[in-house]
Formats: sequence, structure tokens, C-alpha cells
Amino acid sequence: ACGEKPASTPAAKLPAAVTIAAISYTYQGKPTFNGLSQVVINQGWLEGELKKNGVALNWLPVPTSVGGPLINEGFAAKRIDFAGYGDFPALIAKSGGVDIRAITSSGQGNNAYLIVRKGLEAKSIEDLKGKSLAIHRGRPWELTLAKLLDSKGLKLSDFKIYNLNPQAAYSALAAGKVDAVFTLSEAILQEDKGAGTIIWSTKSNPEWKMRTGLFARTEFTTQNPELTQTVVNAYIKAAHWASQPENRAAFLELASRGNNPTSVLERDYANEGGDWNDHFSPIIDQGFVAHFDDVSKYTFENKLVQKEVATRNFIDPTFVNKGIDELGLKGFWKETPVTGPVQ
Amino acid sequence: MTLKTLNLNAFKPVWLLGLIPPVLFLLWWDHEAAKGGANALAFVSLAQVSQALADMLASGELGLSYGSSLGRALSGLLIGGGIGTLVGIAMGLSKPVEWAASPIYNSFRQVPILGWLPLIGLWFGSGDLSKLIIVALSAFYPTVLYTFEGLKQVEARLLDVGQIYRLNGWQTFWRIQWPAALPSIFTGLFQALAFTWISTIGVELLFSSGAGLGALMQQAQLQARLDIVLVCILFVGLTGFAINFLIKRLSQHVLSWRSIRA
Amino acid sequence: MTAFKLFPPEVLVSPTAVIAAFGEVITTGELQRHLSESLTRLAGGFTIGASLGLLFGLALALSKTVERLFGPTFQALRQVPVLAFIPMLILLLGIDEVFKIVIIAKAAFFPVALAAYDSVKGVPKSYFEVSSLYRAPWWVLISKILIPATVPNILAGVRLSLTRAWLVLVAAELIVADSGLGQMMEMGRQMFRLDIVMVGVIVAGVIGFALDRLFQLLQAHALRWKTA
Amino acid sequence: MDYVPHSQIPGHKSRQTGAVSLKGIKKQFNFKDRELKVLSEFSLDVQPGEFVSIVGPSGCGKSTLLRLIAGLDDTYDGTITLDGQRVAGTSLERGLVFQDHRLFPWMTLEDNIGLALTNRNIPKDAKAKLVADHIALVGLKGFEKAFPHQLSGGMAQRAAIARSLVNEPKVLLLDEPFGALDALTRVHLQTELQRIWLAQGSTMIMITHDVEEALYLGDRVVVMQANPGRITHTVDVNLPHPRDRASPVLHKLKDEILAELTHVPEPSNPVVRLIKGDDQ
Amino acid sequence: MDYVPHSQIPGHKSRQTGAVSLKGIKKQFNFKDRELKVLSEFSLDVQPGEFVSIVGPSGCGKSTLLRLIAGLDDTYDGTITLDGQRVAGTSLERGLVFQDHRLFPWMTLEDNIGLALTNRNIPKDAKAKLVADHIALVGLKGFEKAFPHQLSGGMAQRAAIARSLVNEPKVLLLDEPFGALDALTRVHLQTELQRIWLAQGSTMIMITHDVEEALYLGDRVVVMQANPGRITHTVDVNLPHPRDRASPVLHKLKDEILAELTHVPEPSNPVVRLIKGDDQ
Ligand SMILES: Nc1ncnc2c1ncn2[C@@H]1O[C@H](COP(=O)(O)OP(=O)(O)OP(=O)(O)O)[C@@H](O)[C@H]1O
Ligand SMILES: Nc1ncnc2c1ncn2[C@@H]1O[C@H](COP(=O)(O)OP(=O)(O)OP(=O)(O)O)[C@@H](O)[C@H]1O
Ligand SMILES: [Mg+2]
Ligand SMILES: [Mg+2]
Repeated sequence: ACGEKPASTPAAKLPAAVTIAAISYTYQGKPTFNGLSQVVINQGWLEGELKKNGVALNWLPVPTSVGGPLINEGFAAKRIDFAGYGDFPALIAKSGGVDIRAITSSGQGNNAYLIVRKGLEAKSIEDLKGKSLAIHRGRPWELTLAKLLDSKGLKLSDFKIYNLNPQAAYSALAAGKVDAVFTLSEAILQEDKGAGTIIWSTKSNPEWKMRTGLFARTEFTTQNPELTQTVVNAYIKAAHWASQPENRAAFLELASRGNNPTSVLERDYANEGGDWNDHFSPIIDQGFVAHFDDVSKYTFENKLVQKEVATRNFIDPTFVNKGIDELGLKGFWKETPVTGPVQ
Repeated sequence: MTLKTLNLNAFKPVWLLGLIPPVLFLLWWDHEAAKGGANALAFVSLAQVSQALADMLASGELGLSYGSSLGRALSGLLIGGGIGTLVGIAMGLSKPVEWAASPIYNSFRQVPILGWLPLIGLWFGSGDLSKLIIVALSAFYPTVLYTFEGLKQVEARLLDVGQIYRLNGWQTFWRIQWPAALPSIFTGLFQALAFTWISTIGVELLFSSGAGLGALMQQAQLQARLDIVLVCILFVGLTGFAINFLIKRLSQHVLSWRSIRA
Repeated sequence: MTAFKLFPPEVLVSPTAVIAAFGEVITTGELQRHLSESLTRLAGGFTIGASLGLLFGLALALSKTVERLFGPTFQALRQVPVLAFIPMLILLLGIDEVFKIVIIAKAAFFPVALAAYDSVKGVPKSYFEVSSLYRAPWWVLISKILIPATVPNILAGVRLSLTRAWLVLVAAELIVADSGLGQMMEMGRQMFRLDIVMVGVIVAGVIGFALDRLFQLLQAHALRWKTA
Repeated sequence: MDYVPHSQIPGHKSRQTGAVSLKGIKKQFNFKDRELKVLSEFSLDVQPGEFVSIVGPSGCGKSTLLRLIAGLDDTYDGTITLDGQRVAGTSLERGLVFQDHRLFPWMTLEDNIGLALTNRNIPKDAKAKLVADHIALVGLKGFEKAFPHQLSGGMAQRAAIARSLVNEPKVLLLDEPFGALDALTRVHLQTELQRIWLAQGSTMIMITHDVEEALYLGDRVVVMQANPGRITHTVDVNLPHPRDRASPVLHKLKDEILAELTHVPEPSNPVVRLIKGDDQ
Repeated sequence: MDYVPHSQIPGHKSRQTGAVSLKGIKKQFNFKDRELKVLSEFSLDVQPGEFVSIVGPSGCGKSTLLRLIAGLDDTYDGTITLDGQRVAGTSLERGLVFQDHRLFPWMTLEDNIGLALTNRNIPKDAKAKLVADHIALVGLKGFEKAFPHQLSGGMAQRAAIARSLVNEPKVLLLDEPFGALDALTRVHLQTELQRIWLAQGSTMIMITHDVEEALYLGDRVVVMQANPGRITHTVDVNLPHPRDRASPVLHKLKDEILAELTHVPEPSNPVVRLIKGDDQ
């Protein structure tokens, strides 16, 4: 009898639960999420808000090694509604026909590093021509490498490329079986351990950083705009918390539950002339859009995806803009926001 | 007097011989670790390992991860092994089932888990259930194979006796085919044991992260914390050995009727 | 037409998409390249691993000394994933083919060794007695008595070890490789090309099935005395 | 001679049933690419409650014959009937003592014998008593819990005899049941078998290589020859049971049968007639 | 009687070696939680080239004894020597025909027999000829390629005999070798065994349940009793070989031995003395 009328009360329309997937690590036997997701959890605000509407909150911890595919498949299977992950896999899913979109940014992005083995006299990527270079193919930072190579007029074929997963790459570097590894911030840790020397990083070219953000299933956002807004607001609140200089130590402690100790994170986060809060800006700004334009073009041209993704269908800044308004945080982060939907 | 010495001899700890290879290995290991340089990154000193062990025990991290992995491995073994035995029995006893199931079984068996991941994720999510399914699958394959082979090997001359005494299907199975196949079934169980352990560790890397030795090891590797990796290996190896030992005991008891070389 | 409408077509790819992907990877020569790489690795690693496993398993079953010395290590080690030893292996073996082959060989080694050990341990004493009576040398004991007596169980071990070898091959190709079926599937997955993953699944399944049939024929041949 | 039909022997419980009839049995094995004719035009009628002994050279098809009657093998030509009913498959009415003991290695002696009672609808303790009685009968008390590999050859054979007797089948087929027994145990078990036969009135068909035994127990002794297996001679033993082993009649018959058995061209080296696999 | 030492029998190739000596043999099995005494203070001296027959009740330890001499089991007390050398392990000098045939089911008849020659350093075709000759000897021509399950009980037993003979061991131990054979084949093989024994001058120890056979072949017949297994009687057969089966001497000895074998308390139901597993 209840199902006769199309349910008009909002409560009846609401899903039983919201599921958010995010890259996570295991810390002392329990999953700890990467970046802001863990802050959202710790703040407890989102869970409380959802509970008020009778909606449960599920977190899906995803290990780094299989993060992209697992999240993409989860989106396709409608098992997850939101995910915090990287530009490249999200774009691949979108191109593959999974309707998702970026609804917040997670700051300026992640650094990539080029580390060479001990005893190798190389000062720049050009010096590595003809040498062996390890990278894990298909992972987001491959784009960064491509841009670096492009800028120097080099090609992948100028090197002896080894497709190694990060663990193996570090071992190979330490053992001197490869000359260089192109990877994320763990490079700093490897350098500390004496496995090699970092000769280049995106700190010199911040625009090439890999970008991450919060992505949402479009179907979900259109059916449940209020819930989506709540989730986005939670992330904005988390970003706001993390942006406070007095929370810096606390944030780094949270982050250090991942792969890198605080000492490494300090250096990775050491900002090149910017402010601490730039790291967490949720704003979808011109830089973010431009980055995705780039990624979209590169992946299509290199036949990594079959269909080119139109960025305007892929990025939806309305929630984040509204959230910043609602929370009275306009002007807290300095980038110029994109106004209105990307068209 | 003589009897006493004899008894002592009987209790001579020959099993201590089994400690020789691991001890030699550890000595070599420590030696390599002491060399420093690139070696230091692949080998960590035993002192560091014991320190890590103490730390991990103290923080409760090891207990949590270990408990979680052990639980997964054992339930996978139980479920996969149980279903595997049933399927193996069905295939071994019924020709039509064999014809129908064997091609599917034999080709599915050869498909790397990697290929199934999208589907398993789709159907069962990427949580503990999916992990359990993969672990159970790894126990399923060997048990099916060995149960089936065990039943196929039952001698016709013994089945003749069952016919003479008009045993019905169930009686024939329970009194003749099952005991005759048991040695083989146990071999399958021993195989399954190793596979469940290995896939327990592996599967923790494929689906959602959480407590488990596999996750712990993976992360430790990225952190270049080989001492943690080694502590995990130690626990995986020793536990595997212990479970193996228990099943061996059980099999020796159950198969005591065999006249085999001591 | 996808049978399960329940599932989004991106995930459960339609047969036509798979066939199309098949055509694609064959015309580009990708499949052939990956396959030949994988099969070469598999052949090398599996042959080495399985034969050493057979020998070791027999030695373990036949010699009390070997059993006492290596039994416990064997039982513990066979349950430890090779994954844990990657840094050491890379240090010792580098990252080229040798590394992959060793990893595959390790995976193939243990199931055969265990099968040989366990089934030879179960060989009736009476067979050993006849052999001892005619003082058959160890190679005759092994080749003419123990192996025929345990064919189904050892071959089951070999078949399992082939499965493991496939599995680990893919895993090894994930750790380090630019080519190979596993790499193809992994890249397919990374690129959300589940049609290519399915191509990999089908190829692996068919080849595995064919190899498995081969073993079954071998077994039927070895057991022809039962029905002849 | 003063032959007394066994049905009139005092103590012989007469049964109306248990008539085994074999007509024109032909049996061959595929042997390599050829056909090995094992039984050819074999016919035999056994009366209810009759004791028939079969003697014949090694490999002439005696065991094969018993397997056919037992219903273990139905790939033959001709008909086998029990009380007019065509034999199809095995039945608890037809017991068989195999030439090799065929005890299950994973069962104790007790369980091996108990197995024969699995499908008999009698209470558990009655079963236990039956088993215990039969273990005692064959002199294996104290070995109830022994596994077959712990028994001597003769002990295993006795266990197999006990297993087949415990069931009281209407027709009992025995394939050299006493072959591995010493003289004394043998005499004891012959006597027991005879006693049981007389008491139960069952039909017995026994293969033996001991002509004396065949004559001592049998109402009739069937002499077979090989290539292909066939009956060359049938000797009626018209003496009442139990018999005197020293009876001159038996001695005379023994010499007769032994002569018959030795009267074969190349007897010591039975050449096998291997026929090309045509469908003649 | 006109006994001729076999070394003086025409055609008997005398050997200086092949003396088997058993002294104070004690053997027990762990049976459940108790100890089963099988042999107790068993002593026997066998001369080089002598033929010793052993008779005794089922389960008295005869097979166990042969296993000890063959070197298949060394968990016993006492000493066993061959030509003064303590027996340790098996040796090609000591052949054994098992009570059960123990052919390998996956080998053809030919290969089963050939197995005995694996360790003999003779050319391949000589081996093949030896095998073929022995197959003919036991009357199995035409079955060279047969697998054991295709053989009848008696055929398998003959194959096992061939396997042990092909090796020409110095000492041949036979455990009821002719038990499953018909009278004729049996006589033939007895004759052949005797011929081989005379020609090779080997030492033979044969277990049999057939007292006539024991007497016909043996220089000496050892009578055993059970619980624990021991020698109760030894009968010298002082007749030249080959003997006349009808010889009254043999008949007299037979009656004597049978009387000996029957002279046991509760003979038909050998009660086993199970001794508590204390350390006596
Ligand atoms: N492995 C064993 N474990 C326990 N008891 C055994 C074992 N082997 C033999 N026995 C016991 O030893 C005794 C002697 O056995 P053995 O086979 O020597 O008898 P046997 O004289 O050859 O008898 P048969 O004439 O029946 O062959 C038997 O009571 C048997 O139960
Ligand atoms: N499964 C089989 N395949 C082929 N030939 C067989 C098979 N079983 C028996 N035979 C052959 O059939 C013939 C008769 O065998 P059977 O066992 O009936 O002989 P038997 O009269 O019982 O001899 P024995 O007295 O030696 O036991 C033999 O030549 C044997 O080789
Ligand atoms: Mg027979
Ligand atoms: Mg015996």
C-alpha cells in the first residue's frame, strides 16, 4: 500500500546509505584513510548529519596499489557513491562510460619525484637518456612524466623503461638494478634510506602535479542533491580544519599513518612560496579545469582511452561553490573559483 | 637400566635436525645484513627484526593483523575445502556431473584471479566477503581435484565386494569410496592449506584495505620496513607449519590402517 | 546481448565487445606478443619448478635424513607468499627474465613437491619390499614403481602447479613486466577496458584447459594398465 | 552304491529353492587386440541345496564363471537363472568368497565381517553377536580389532569366509576358500562348512584344487578343461554326508578325476588359443 | 633307509655356500596396545644346498620368519646368518616368493619378471631370453603383455614364481608358492623347482600346507606350532631325489606329521596369547 503513490516525502527518496571510497592505509591493524577523508571521519560531522536523515555512512578503504580500478568498478557497479582519488583513473572511468564527475578538488595535487640510484652521475632527466628508468605504467604520475619528457623533447623510447610496481622499483633502485625511478613522495623516504638521490620533482613545475579530488556518481548527485551537498560540505569543513596552521602538526600526524613518516611529509608538503592552506583548497578553479583538459587530451592522443572526455561534462563545481557560501568560507582559499557550471 | 636408555633414545629429539636449515639461513641472513650497502635494504639485521616484533606485539598491531588473516585463512579453508570436497565427490561419483562440470572447472581453474576481480567486485563488493571468496576459491580448486582423483582410483575389486553385499549408493560411498579416497583427499587438504595462506596474504592487496598481514606487509615494503615484513613472514610460516602439523596428526590417526613405510 | 541486464554493460562486457576486442588485440599483434612472452616464461618457470619439485618431494619422502632436515622448513616455506621476498630476490636476481622465471618456478615447485612427498609416503609398504628384494636401484624404484603407483596424485600436483604458475605469472608480470598476458589484463583493468580483461580470461582459460587436457591424456596413458 | 539323496540325509534341512542353471554360457575377454575365449557353451544345472565342486586347470575360467553367477559381470552370452529367474546384478541370495580375500584395508576384521550384514534388517546386537560367532567359527577370536595388514594370509582368508557365511545366502559361491589354510584348519573349516550347508540347506558351488576336498564335500564334482573353459566330465558322489575321508569310493573317484585332469595334451603348459578379433 | 646325501645325488651341483642359520629368534608385533609374540626362541640350521620344508598352522609365524631371513624386517632379537655373515637388509642372494603374488599392477607380466633382473649385469637380449624362458617354464606363454588384473589367481602366482626363479638366488625362500595351483600344474612346477634346485645347488626354504609336497621336495620337514611360533618337530626325509610320490616311507612320514599337527590343544581355534605391553 505504501508503494502505490510515488513517494513524495524526501525521507522515502533517500538511500539507506552513502558509500564513500578512498585510498587508505592500514595503521595498527585498522584502515586509515588518506588525506581529508580521515579528517572527515574524525570530525564526525558528516556521519551525524546523515544520521539525522536516517542515512548511514559507509567508508570503503581502498589500497593504493589497486585503488583506481577498484573504485572505477565500484562506481560502475553502483556500489559506491563518492570516491576521493586521482585524475587519471577517474578520467578513464568517465571515458569508459561510467557517469561520474569531479565535485571538489583536494588542493594543489601530489608531487612526483625522479630519483636516481646511488653513484650515478646524473643531474637531470636528459642525463638519463639510454639508461634504465622504472615507472609503474598506467598510474596517474605517468602523465607527469610524459609532460616532463615532452618539455625536454624526449620520448619514453629514449630510455630503457621498466614497468615496476613501487615496491619492486625501490628494491631495484637500492640494488642498483635500475638507474632511476619516477614515483611519488616515497622517493624522499628512499633518499633518506640512502637508496638514491632525487634530481627532479614537480616542485619546480607545480602545474604538472597529479590532481586528486572528490568524485561522485552523477546519478546519485542528481537524485540526492541535498545529500551530495552534505558530503561536499563535510569535505570543505575538513579542508578548512586542515588548512588552519595550528592543525598542521595534527594533520601531518594523521597523514604519517600512511606510507611516509612525518619527516618525509614535511618536506613533501614544504610549499614553494605558497601558503599552508593552499594544500587543501577544495575549490574547483581554472587550474583544476585546465589540468583536466590536459589530461583528457593526453590520454586520448596516446590511445590510453578510446573516447575523449569533454571536461565540461566531467567537472561540476556547483556543490563546492554552494558549500563554501553556506559555510561562510568565501575567500578563505585564494584561488579564483570557476563561476557557475563549466560549460 | 637398559630400558631407561632405550626410552631416552626413543625420545631423542631428532626433530631438532629440522632447525638446522632455518638457523643456517638466519646466520647467512645476518651476515648479509651486516655487509651494509645495498644489502642493508634487502636484509635487515635480526636485532632489528626482534625489535620490530616487540614493538608490533606491544602496539597490538601484530595481534590484530594476524588474527584477521588467520580468521580469513581458516574460514576460507573450511568453506572452500568443504564445498570443494562436495563438488569433487559429485564429480567423482557421477559421470554426468563429471562431464558437465569438469570442462568448466578445469578452465576456470586456470584463469588468473586477476581476471575475476572485476566480476567478484561487482557481485560481492570489495569488502571481506570478496576476500573470503577468493581465499575459499584457492582452497576449492585443490580439494576438488584431489577428491575427484581419489574417488577415481578406488579399485574395482573392492567395489565388487560392495556389490556382493548389495550396498546402496550411500553405503558404497561411505564404507568404500570415501575411505579409499581419503589419503588423496588429505593431500588435497595439505595443498589447499598453503594456497589459502598465500591467497590470504595476496587478497588483502586486491580489495579494500583493513587488518591483515598482507596489508601490513605491503605497506611495510613501501615504507622500506623490511623488519616488519620479516616478522610477518615468520608468523605466516610458523602458523602454516603448525596447522600443517595438526592436519598431519589427524591424517595419521584417520589413515592408521595403511601399511606404509614408517 | 548481455545476458545479465542487471549489470551495467561496462562491467559485464557483452560478448560482441569481447569479440571486437579480440579482433583488435589480434590485428595489432598485441595478443600474440603478450601470449608468446607469457608462454615462454611459463614454460621455463614451470618446467624448472615442477621437475625440481618432483625430485625434492621424492627425496623428502624417501630419505629420513632429508625429511628430518628439510621437512619442517619445507612445510613452513611452502605457505609463505613469494611476495615477501621480492626485495631479496631483486637484489640477488635483478629484474629481468631470470627474476620472473624464478618466481614462477617457486610457485610450481611446491605443489609438485608436496604431491610427490605425500603420495609416495602413502605407497604401500609391500611395493617397497618387492623393490628392495630385487635390489632395484633408486632410479628404478622411482621411475618404475613409485611414479606409476602415484601417477594420479602426482599429476594432480603437477596440474595444480600449472595453475599456480599461471597465477603467479600474472602476479609477476604485475610486479615487473612490459608484456605478457598478465600485463595485458592488468593494463586492461587499469584502463577500464574490461573487454580486454575478458579476452585475457578467455585466452588463459582456454590455454589452461588445453594444457590440463594434455595432463589428463598423460594420466590416462599412464593408467592404461587399469583398464587395458 | 548306497546313495542317499541329500534331501533325505538326517539333519539336512531341505529347501525348495536355490536351483542354479547355466545354459550355453559364452564369455570372452578383449585381450590386447585379440579376443580371449574363456568360456564356451558352458551349461550346468545345480539342484536346490546341492553341493557342486569344480576342479580344473589354472586359468580355465573357474573364477570367471563364479563372477558371472554372482552377477558381477553381465557381458556374456547365454542365460544364468536362479530358481528360474534370470540373474541380473548381485543379490544377497548369492554369496561369494573371492579367490583373493578382498578385505577392506581400512576396516577392522570385525567391521569387515559386519559389512556383510549392512543391509540385513536385524537388530544391532544381534548383528554383533552374529559377527562374533563367525569370528570364533573361523578361529580368529582376539583379532576382532585387527586391520587386514596385521593378519597372516590364512587368517585373512578365514575372515573372508566368515564374511560370506554370516549372511546365510541361499547360494554360496566359493573360490578356493581353503587354499591358504594348513591341513588342520582346513579340515576344521570343511567340517564347519558342511555342517552349515546341512543346517541351512543352501546351494554351494565351490572351486578347489584339492580333488579330495572336492569329493569329500561335493554331491557332484565338475571337471573343467581350458581353452576354452568347458566341462569335460561330471562325477556324482553318491555317498551320504558327512563322509569318511578314507572311503575307498572316494579314493577310486579321486584317481579317476586326477587321471581325467592329467589327460590333456601339453597339460603342464596350457597353450592359449588366441583368436583374432573377428566376429565369427 | 638308503639315504643318499643330496650332494652325492647325480646332477646335484654341490655348492659350498648357502648355509642359513637362525639362532634364538624372537619376534613380536605391537598389536593395539599389547604385544603379540609371533616367534620365540626359534633356531634352525640349514645346510648349503639343503631343501627345507616348513609346515605349521595358519598364523604361527611362517611368513614372518621368511621375511626376517629375506632381510625385509630387522626388528627382531637373535641372529640370522648366511654363510656366517649376519643378514642385514635384502640381497639378490636371497630370493623370496611372497604368499600374495605382489606383481606390480602397472607392469606387464614380462616387465614384472624383468624387474628381478634390473640389477643383474647381463646384456639386454640375454635378459629378454631369460624372461621368456621363465614365462614358458611356468606355462604363461602368450600372456607376456598381460597386466596382472588380466591373469587368473593361479597365473599370477606362477608369474611370481617365475620372477623369483629368473634371478637364480643362492637361497630361495618360498611362501606357499603352489597354493593356488591345480594338481597338474602343481606337479609340473614341483618337478621344475626340484630340477632347478638340483641343477643350481641352491638352498631352498619352502612353506607349504601340503604335507605330501613338503615331504616330496624336502630334505627335511620342519613342523611348527603357534603361540608363539616355534619348532615342535623336525623330520628328516632320507630319500634320494627325485622321489617316488607313492613311496611308503613318505606315506608313513606324512601320517606322522599330520598326527603331530593335529596334536594341539584346541587346534582349530588357535587362541592368541596376547601379552600386556610391559617390558617383561
Ligand atoms: N604387521 C603386523 N602387525 C601385527 N601383527 C602381525 C603383523 N604381521 C603379522 N602379524 C601377526 O603375526 C602372526 C603370524 O603371521 P604370519 O603371517 O607369519 O603367519 P603364517 O604362519 O604365515 O600364517 P599363514 O599360514 O596363515 O600365512 C599372525 O598372528 C599375525 O596376526
Ligand atoms: N579382465 C580380464 N581381461 C582379460 N583376460 C582376463 C580377465 N580376467 C580373466 N582373464 C583371463 O581369463 C582366463 C580365465 O581366468 P579365471 O580367473 O577365470 O581362471 P581360473 O580358472 O579361476 O584360474 P585359477 O585357478 O588360476 O584361479 C585367464 O586366461 C585370464 O587370463
Ligand atoms: Mg581363479
Ligand atoms: Mg603366511
